Amino acid sequence: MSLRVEGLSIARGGVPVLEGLSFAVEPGQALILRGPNGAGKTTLLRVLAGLAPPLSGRIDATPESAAYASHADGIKATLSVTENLRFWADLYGRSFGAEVLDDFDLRALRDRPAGTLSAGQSRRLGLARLGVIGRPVLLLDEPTVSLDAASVARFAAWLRERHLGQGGLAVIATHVPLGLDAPELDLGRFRASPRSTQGSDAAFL
Amino acid sequence: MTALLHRDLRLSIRAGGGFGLSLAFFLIVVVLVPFAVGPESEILARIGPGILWVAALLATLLSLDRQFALDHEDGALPLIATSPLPLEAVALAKAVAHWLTTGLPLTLAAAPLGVLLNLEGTAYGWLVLTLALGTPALSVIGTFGAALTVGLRRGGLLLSLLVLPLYVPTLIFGAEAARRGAEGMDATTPLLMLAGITAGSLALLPFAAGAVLRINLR
Amino acid sequence: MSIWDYANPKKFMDTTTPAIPWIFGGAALCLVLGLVWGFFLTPEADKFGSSVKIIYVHVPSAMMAINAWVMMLVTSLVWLIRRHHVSALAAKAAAPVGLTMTLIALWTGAVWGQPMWGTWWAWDPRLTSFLILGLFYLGYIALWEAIADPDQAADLTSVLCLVGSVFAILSRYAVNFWNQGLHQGATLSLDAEENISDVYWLPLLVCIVGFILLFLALVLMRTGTEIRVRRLRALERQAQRAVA
Amino acid sequence: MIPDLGRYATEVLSAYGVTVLLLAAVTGQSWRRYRRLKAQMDDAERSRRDG
Repeated sequence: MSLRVEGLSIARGGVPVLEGLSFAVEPGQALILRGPNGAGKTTLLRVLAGLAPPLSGRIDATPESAAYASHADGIKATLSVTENLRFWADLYGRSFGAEVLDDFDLRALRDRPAGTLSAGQSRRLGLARLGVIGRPVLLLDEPTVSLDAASVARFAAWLRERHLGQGGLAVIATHVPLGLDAPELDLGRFRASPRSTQGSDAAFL
Repeated sequence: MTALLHRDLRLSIRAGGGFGLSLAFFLIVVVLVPFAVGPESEILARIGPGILWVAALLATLLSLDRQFALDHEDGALPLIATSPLPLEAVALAKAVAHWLTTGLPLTLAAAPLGVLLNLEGTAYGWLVLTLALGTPALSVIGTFGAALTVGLRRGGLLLSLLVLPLYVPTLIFGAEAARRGAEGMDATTPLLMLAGITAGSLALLPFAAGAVLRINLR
Repeated sequence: MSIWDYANPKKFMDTTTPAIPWIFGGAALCLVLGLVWGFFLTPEADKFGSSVKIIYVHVPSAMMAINAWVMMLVTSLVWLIRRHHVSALAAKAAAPVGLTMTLIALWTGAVWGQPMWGTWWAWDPRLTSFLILGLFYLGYIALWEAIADPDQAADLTSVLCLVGSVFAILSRYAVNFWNQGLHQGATLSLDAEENISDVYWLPLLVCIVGFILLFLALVLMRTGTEIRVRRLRALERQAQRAVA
Repeated sequence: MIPDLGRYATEVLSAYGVTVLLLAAVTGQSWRRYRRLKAQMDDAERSRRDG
């Protein structure tokens, strides 16, 4: 179980954003994506998750191994915290263990309708989904948005012990230091050239 | 797939609007029609099956745009798309959930509402039979339309425009079978065609809807 | 040289641009000849009187309304399978022309029906089918307009065209069946080409050729316009990226 | 000049009239847009070559 990317080029809205991207993430490892807004962090994560096809290049990963977490958590306001998590467990064919509630400090909130949670609390609920579905490859897009310092530390601890420690791996786009011993990848170096001949615009140039 | 179906059903029950809105609309149309066309019971009995079919179709149309819109707004759709469930199955689950919350209640409500339109004895059975056969097709076709317009501003109006011509064959065969049955004529052909459309739509359109969802999520 | 070479936008433009005026010329020639011939120089028919002259505009426009949709279906398939941009843009370009043809067919059909049926609109199977076809064109055009990203729009409209074609055929069958049940076979059919004499047939043929050429010229011209829209957009975005 | 159309004059004339009108409209619209885009394109190509 590892994630390898070779010569990857990706586009956003038909325009190439990244070219010639190669990296590898081994089990137990995390990779932090860096770059200014618009560098292509979200687009890269979406391509790795299989939502969008790459322009060229190869992504080697075990199929059905990745979980994607975007800015939005997909939480249903009228369902309780437990019901929300149980849905994801069922969808992934996993049993729902209550220990996830402790990992993300949700035990006291478990019967509350998700619509009554604060922004930070519902973010914790969104992240708890990752604990429920048990995928070895996590693709996280700004996971710490609207979390306070204690929650960030708690999430980092979960990531380190429960995920990476168990042989999982992660690719994380974040501006907040998570205290992980992880290499960083600056996407600025792979910015696509304006003269790029890839992408759907190129046919008309 | 049952997980998604289960969740959607629970959501529409919690929201309350799911069942209520379509049924209320159905009721309103059926109550208003006699005021508009006059109280003669022969006329009402003759146009009754058609009126109920049109009302059921419009009531179905009314609730289509929320099928994927809610999951799109709160970001659940890309998360569901990256789950082990293929998007084709997602589309089918959504269609089934939609039918259970609109098509099925409409079918059940059609017989009691038929009383208001002075339907004759045999007509009730034909009406319920054709609606039960036809409304699944309306839900699946509508799901395809909803998948096409997911994430578009003013998608609701466009959705109606796209789905309307697709509904024509179902409406024609459904209402025709109900009418012929009610008048004691042979209704085998339209009934078979209706069943064929429903079976074909159920078998093929989830694939089209899945493909379209994949394109929209890019 | 393979036909797919023309799928390159530049090659397509270089080839078609010089041809457009000639096709337009041919179309104008045939249309003027055919319509003048049909309008002034054909005799009245026994049963229909002078209303028979309507076939010179009705039959070609009805044919082109259907052919335009078939062309869109083919180009949509080519786009979905081979990803040639010109193909998708040609489908987009053809839709408004097809809608115009449908409107002409509807109007001339209704006007033809007026003296025959004594009413401006009858739910004649053919007329109804064209009404539904018009709805399909409207939806297709509206979907193109609603989506900002051209590739996404091309994909979605292509799938709609595919699904729509199946349902259009179903509707045609359904409408035939449905109307037959109302009044048994009493409807007058417009295309009785088999038993039409040469006096009517020759000018009609010229009109059909004229409509085909006009459609071809319009689609080529509109495809060229769409290619330029895409090229302008691509150049603009390239300039933006160079600055950023 | 115009042949005697008998009692169907309105129908025949309106059919031809609407046909010519609609064909002219779609042709005119296509042509105007074609010209506009060609001018824009030529402008863009010129500034690209110069700039």
